[in-house]
Amino acid sequence: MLTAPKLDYALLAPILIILGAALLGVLVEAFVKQSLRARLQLAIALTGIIIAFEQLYRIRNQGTSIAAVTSVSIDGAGIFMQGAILIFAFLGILIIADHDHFAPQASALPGSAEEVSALESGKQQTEVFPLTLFAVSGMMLFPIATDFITLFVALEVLSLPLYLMAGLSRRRRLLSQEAALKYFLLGAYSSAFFLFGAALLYGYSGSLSLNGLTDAIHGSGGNDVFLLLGIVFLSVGLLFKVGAVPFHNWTPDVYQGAPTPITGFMAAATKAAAFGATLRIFYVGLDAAQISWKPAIAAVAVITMLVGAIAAISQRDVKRMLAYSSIAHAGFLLTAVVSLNKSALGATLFYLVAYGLATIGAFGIVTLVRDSAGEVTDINRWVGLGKKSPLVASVFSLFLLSFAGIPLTSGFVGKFAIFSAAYESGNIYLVVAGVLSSAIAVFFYLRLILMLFFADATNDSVSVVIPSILTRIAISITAIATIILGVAPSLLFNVAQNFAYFLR
Amino acid sequence: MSILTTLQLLPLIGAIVIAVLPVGNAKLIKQTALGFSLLVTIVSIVMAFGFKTSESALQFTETRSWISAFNINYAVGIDGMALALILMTTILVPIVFLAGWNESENGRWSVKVFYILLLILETMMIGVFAATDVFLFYVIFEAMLLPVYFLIGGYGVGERAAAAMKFLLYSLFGGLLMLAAVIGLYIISTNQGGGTFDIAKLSELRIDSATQNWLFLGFFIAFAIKAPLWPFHTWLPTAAKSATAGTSTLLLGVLDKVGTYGMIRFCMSFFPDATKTFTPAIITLAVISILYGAFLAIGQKDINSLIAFTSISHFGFITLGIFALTSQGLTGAIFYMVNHGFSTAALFLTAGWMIKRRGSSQIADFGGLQRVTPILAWSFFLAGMSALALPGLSSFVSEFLVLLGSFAKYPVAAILGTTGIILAALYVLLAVQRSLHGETPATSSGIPDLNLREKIAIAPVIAVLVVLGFYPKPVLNVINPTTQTVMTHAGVSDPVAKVAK
Amino acid sequence: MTTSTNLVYLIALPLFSAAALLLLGRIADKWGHIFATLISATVFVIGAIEFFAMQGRTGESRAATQKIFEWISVGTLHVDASLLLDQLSICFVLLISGVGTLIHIYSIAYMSHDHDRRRFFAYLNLFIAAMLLLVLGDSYLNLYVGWEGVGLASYLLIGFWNQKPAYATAAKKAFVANRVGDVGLSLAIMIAFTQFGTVTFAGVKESASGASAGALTAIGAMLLLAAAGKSAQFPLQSWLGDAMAGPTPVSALIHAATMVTAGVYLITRSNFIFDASPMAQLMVVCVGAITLLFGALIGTAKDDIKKALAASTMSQIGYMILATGLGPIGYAFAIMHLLTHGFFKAGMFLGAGSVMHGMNDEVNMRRYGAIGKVMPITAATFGLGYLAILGVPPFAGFYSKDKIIETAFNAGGIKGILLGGATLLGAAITAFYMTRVIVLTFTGTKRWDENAHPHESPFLMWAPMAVLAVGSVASGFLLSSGSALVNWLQPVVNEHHEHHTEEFLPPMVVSVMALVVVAIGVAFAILKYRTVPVVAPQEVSVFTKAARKDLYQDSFNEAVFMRPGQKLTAGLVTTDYKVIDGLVRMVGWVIQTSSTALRAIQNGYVRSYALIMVLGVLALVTAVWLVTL
Amino acid sequence: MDIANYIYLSALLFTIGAIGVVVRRNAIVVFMCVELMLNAANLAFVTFSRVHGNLSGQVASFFTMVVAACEVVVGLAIIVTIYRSRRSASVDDASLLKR
Repeated sequence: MLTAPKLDYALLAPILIILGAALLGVLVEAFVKQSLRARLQLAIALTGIIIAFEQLYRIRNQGTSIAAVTSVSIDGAGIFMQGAILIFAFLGILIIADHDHFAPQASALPGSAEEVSALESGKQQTEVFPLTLFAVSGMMLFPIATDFITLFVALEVLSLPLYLMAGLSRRRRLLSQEAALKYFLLGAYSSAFFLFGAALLYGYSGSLSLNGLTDAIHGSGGNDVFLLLGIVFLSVGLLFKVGAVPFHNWTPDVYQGAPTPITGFMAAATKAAAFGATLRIFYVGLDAAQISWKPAIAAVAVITMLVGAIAAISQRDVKRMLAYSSIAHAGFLLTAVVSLNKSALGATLFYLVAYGLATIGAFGIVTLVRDSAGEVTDINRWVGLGKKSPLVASVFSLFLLSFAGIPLTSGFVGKFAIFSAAYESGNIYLVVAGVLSSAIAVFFYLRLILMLFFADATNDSVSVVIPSILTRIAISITAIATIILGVAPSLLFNVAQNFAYFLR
Repeated sequence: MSILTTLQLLPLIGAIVIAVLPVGNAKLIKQTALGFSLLVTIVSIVMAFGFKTSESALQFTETRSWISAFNINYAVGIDGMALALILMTTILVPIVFLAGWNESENGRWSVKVFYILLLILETMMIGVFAATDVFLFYVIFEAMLLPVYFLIGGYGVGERAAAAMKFLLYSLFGGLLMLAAVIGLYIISTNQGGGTFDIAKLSELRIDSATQNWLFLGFFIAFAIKAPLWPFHTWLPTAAKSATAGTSTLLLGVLDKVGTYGMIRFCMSFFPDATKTFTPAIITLAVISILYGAFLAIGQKDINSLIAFTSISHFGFITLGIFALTSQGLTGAIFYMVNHGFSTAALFLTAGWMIKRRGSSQIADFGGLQRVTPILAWSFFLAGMSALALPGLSSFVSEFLVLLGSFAKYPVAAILGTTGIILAALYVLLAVQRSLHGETPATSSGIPDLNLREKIAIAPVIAVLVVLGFYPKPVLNVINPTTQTVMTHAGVSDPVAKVAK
Repeated sequence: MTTSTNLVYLIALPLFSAAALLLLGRIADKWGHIFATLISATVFVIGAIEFFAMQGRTGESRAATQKIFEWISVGTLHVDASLLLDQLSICFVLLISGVGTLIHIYSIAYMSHDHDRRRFFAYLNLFIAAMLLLVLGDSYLNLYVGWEGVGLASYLLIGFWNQKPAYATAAKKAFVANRVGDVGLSLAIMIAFTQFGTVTFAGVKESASGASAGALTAIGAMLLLAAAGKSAQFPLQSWLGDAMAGPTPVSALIHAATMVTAGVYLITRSNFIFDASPMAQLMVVCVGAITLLFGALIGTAKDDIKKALAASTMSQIGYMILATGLGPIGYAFAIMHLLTHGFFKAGMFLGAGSVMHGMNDEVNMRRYGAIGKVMPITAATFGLGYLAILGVPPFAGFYSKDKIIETAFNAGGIKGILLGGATLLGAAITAFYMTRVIVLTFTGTKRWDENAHPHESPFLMWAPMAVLAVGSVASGFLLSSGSALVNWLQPVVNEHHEHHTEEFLPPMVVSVMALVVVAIGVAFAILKYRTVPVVAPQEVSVFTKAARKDLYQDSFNEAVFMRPGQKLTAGLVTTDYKVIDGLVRMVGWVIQTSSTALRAIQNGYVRSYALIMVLGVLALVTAVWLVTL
Repeated sequence: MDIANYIYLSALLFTIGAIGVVVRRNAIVVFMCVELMLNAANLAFVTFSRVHGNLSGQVASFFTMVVAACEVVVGLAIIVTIYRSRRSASVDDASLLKR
């Protein structure tokens, strides 16, 4: 008699709770009356996330690799990533809750009568909440998945909602839709590579699981061409998601076109999920073949840091600049992939949290700077903001300083930890490259601060809106965290260090 | 809690207190800031009296775990060198407050921000010399750039934004190289039985020579940018030109000392072999700095950039003394750091008053000030005399010790360095002649002499220069044990006189 | 060695007074000059007491020391702030404080109309303090403090009227030239410390004999450089003429009687170095000989009375320097000439000041003439000084200068003849230009400006002149009778009569020769300046032109040091901006340009992004394939 | 028939798809090329499943099909929206976001 596979629902519960909340959201969108929807959706989303987090906290020490047969591995790194993603989602949703950023009816033609009436009547569709939750569920699955099917499914589950969310912007809808299109086409393109890579690796090892792959490599039982091509193709999918050069081109365009709250959420959470999966694949599945991929990935890391840092310098749009900044950070994080040691894993966990919080905060600030036509992202119009709104400018500068890795901010500790892990693994050249590109990167962060504070505004149409209470909470939390993690990093670092393990 | 921690906390508390004071009441803010800085001065002097010169170990130590994962501690403690530099700092800060009483009022931001930044800076300046954990040192080393960045950019003049940027980029670049080296040291210590950032433990590591060379360079370039050594100096004149007098004083007087301090504290004690390898090259750079800085000072038209270039020359002397690695050279260099702090303070503050009164920093716009503002003129003159190391002023003692100490080992460098004193006479006297002597132009005729507050500010600086010139013994006694420790660690001893009695 | 507790007051009192007068400011205007003068007089009294006390002691115990405090102690270097008053320094103490006091008194009247008289007296006291430190310091480093201290005082006093740009420039020039010399002194100290491990006179003296010839020569050469700077000797002589920008009492005190002779003191004090290094001695005599002729030649063409006297000073110090290079016996004669010169030259300078005082500060001698009639006392005192410098017996110069000429001849061989010849020639030229000064100033016809109403100076001015004139007359005899000074200095300079070489010429012959050449010089001058055009004639020989231009010393310095230096400075300023900062900016430019290029790649076309991804895949494949090869 | 030929075919299909994305302008066609690539992967899965004699590959191909279907839903939604806004399905026209 066939027995059904044993699933450990307690361990899978966080994901299931989020999925449940998402489904509930869909129902709400369909059946609850317009005026209640927004608040209800928000409540469902936040409650779902809190419950999921609580469940996650409860199971934090129950690591096992057979929670769902061999498809997922609930281990330290996985749980930590899931927690981080939940936190990002929570903060992200606080900012997303400000409807002013989203099209009332995404399906309505830009400028059409339909749209105008939706705008006037205040009929706001709130599908963004369930979409976010679906994406979150995919993100939570991605870093714990241990076979290629699960990985692919998770990748798609996290991506597909994001493609849609990128196109939801209320203003500059053409740009937003273009971002969605680009993100979708390129994302699908990269998933195809990922899938083909998975197929090749399956061909090499005869198994879809990472453990099977490792065993095959140890036994050197298959065709090396399949293995090598498989590694490359699989990497393309991952490198695309983390935004590594030369698979980064979508990043600036999508970051710029997508609604800013989405950009912030996406930048933080996707990066965490993608790095979680990348680390697991390379640490668990491909560790044994490191000799063949390490130089290539190291090269990608170096190029990514440099391109991110250099390209950011000539950007004239705040969101694009932050996009390139995120590319540079992907480069730093990739050094951890190459380092292949426990310190690097712990460092990455910390770094992702530090970077993610600052990113959400920074994009949160971007949502506040507006003129009559909506958000203002042209850097030249941010000039002199420090005079108009010292607090907002100071907090934004704080995030920038954290990105730049200035001591006493969380970014510095992350960078320090990553670089020391790289040094420990003997990849000193990566440290040097990292340090040099940091030096370049520092320039544009500081120049932006300089523009905020040391120059006089050229026009007065730009203003900083009074943020909603939720946005205020989100930004405050991220700002405070950025400082606390910089001054007393042990609070999180020790946790990250404890959770820095993969189960095979 | 160590008195060192108290010393660091006091300005910080001051900053917090000021933060809650009403923005409008500039006078109250200034008085509070001055009060706190004076309190710091007093506490530091109390600490100095508790310092035992007989002990060569670190004193007033305190260690608290900070980032346990990396065994990073909040660890402080001072030896003679650190004590001397901390005292210099705590004395200079209230003087800067007093001297630049109104310089915060033409800034981009409020008076309040100015004093908050300065007090935070003071905390860091004390901390950077007190830190005995390399990580802590590094963190402060980098973080203290920010207040200065905002002080230059927010309260400076002219191309202040660009100057602030240049300053910060240069420093951060050096800092990042140092970060790589700090990480390297940490990993090596991990491999040799327990990762640590403790200075004492790190100096006992066994590091192969190739690694030593690279790590040494990482530290050294950072310090060479900080204490600007040719050819890493071009940020300094720009910064000095744009910063307010008080900021320049602290920047050149204290912050840049972290560079030379670091060379002794880190480069030499961590990498004795690399130090030997690089010494000839560094001595060469030092000599180039001495002469180059002096020549450029002669060629400057702006009074602040002139002072900046004199400092480059002086940092050349300090570096020369350090790497000569003799008792006289090292002690001279450390004493030079202290003297240069006061001497530069005198120059910048008096020059600042002149500039403020005249509304221009071009030397050519002055003239005949001695007839109009004798006290100001005298102060500037004495500051200049200190810059050219006139015997009887403390800078002479240190400059002479440096040259004497390096002559025994590097005669050519010492001889070239000595010719620098002719150039020093030229750059000081040219500036003095152009600004103080000659006919008084109509534009300068009505300007007021120093007021009481300014007199009170400059008097202690000049007093220190004169007193230490005649009686340097207390400071030398404090510094000598450090020198001996460094030399013992580096495994060198003084050259023996060829014809001893 | 005796320990004394009074020595510190010699320095502390004037230093205190200087500081007090400067710090008190205008409050002290009323009594500052009196106070400073009293202080100076007190110092003289203390010096005199010490002198008599010293005479009361014998042998080793004559020298007195006082340790004030430990100054610098680092490693093996121990330098105390301690003072040494021995037979040599007491001469200077008395000269400095004595002449100093006289000049203080003189200045009370001379500067009475100056708004800043108090400041002037403060500087004078500062000078006295520094100069006394210079001669009392027991180590080279202490001496160095005084050495630069007097340089500072000299700078301040030359530039006392610095509102005139030329005067300010003169002050700066003096300081810089002195600094060149100071480099020498610094290096000498460094070499000495490296060699002997000490910088005290006693310590170096003890070990000097053991050092290598090269080291000793190096120390000697560096000390000579120092002396040349301070004493305006070749090749650092050019500042002295310009230094006459200072008020005349300053020229008398600092640039004639005391400070400029510090070089002589330094070499005499370092006799143990020079005695052990014939090479260094040779350099010394060469410098002395060149300068004595150089100064004398310049003196023949100067129309500015102070500059003429300054040239004379340079020349006379040349004599002294030359003497110090002649070995043990020379030191005493050098010091003797130094002392007598202190009297007569100071006297003449004060005389010149007195003339200027009466002539509305006119310094051009061609505008003088026949002043002897209206200023008899000035003329008389000046005349006595004149006779002294000429070496007419029994005036002071006769005793001191003849001894130098004699010793020069006795140096032996061709060297002796050359040096002797130079000193004789110098004496002749001295006679010429000093006579010229006398003729142009005091005799002949009136060539005054219409506004000038020359009159005899007040008592406060002529009294010091008179005292100095007495010195010009008597000092030579007093110092040399029974070889008083030679014997007195013997313990310091190690002079031993028995080592004397054969006399080249008997003293009598030398004296006669000297008198003959002096007579020729005098006669020539009298003949030449029977008539004096008010405007200096332009149609003159190349020699005159050269002498008027100070033998092109400034032109030389300008061409060789100043202009190339300025070019170098300008070049470096440009280099700093274009090359060094340029490199930094270039890094920025490269990054900026790459950034722009990267921006261009981001062209907005999905298909192009996809292409880049494909290329990336190919690159990765290649990389992995290459690694696995 | 040699089983390797299936792999070659799969690779060929994948390449065609990959190149198609680069060269075709119509968003729908581009998307179809992506689908072609996914199907190439499916073919490879199934082939390898045969080679290794286990069913994992076949299962994977089912999952792929489902996911591909989802992708179509999302993709078409986006493409249609943008077509309605712009009256053009050319991916080259959507190039406002650049530099």
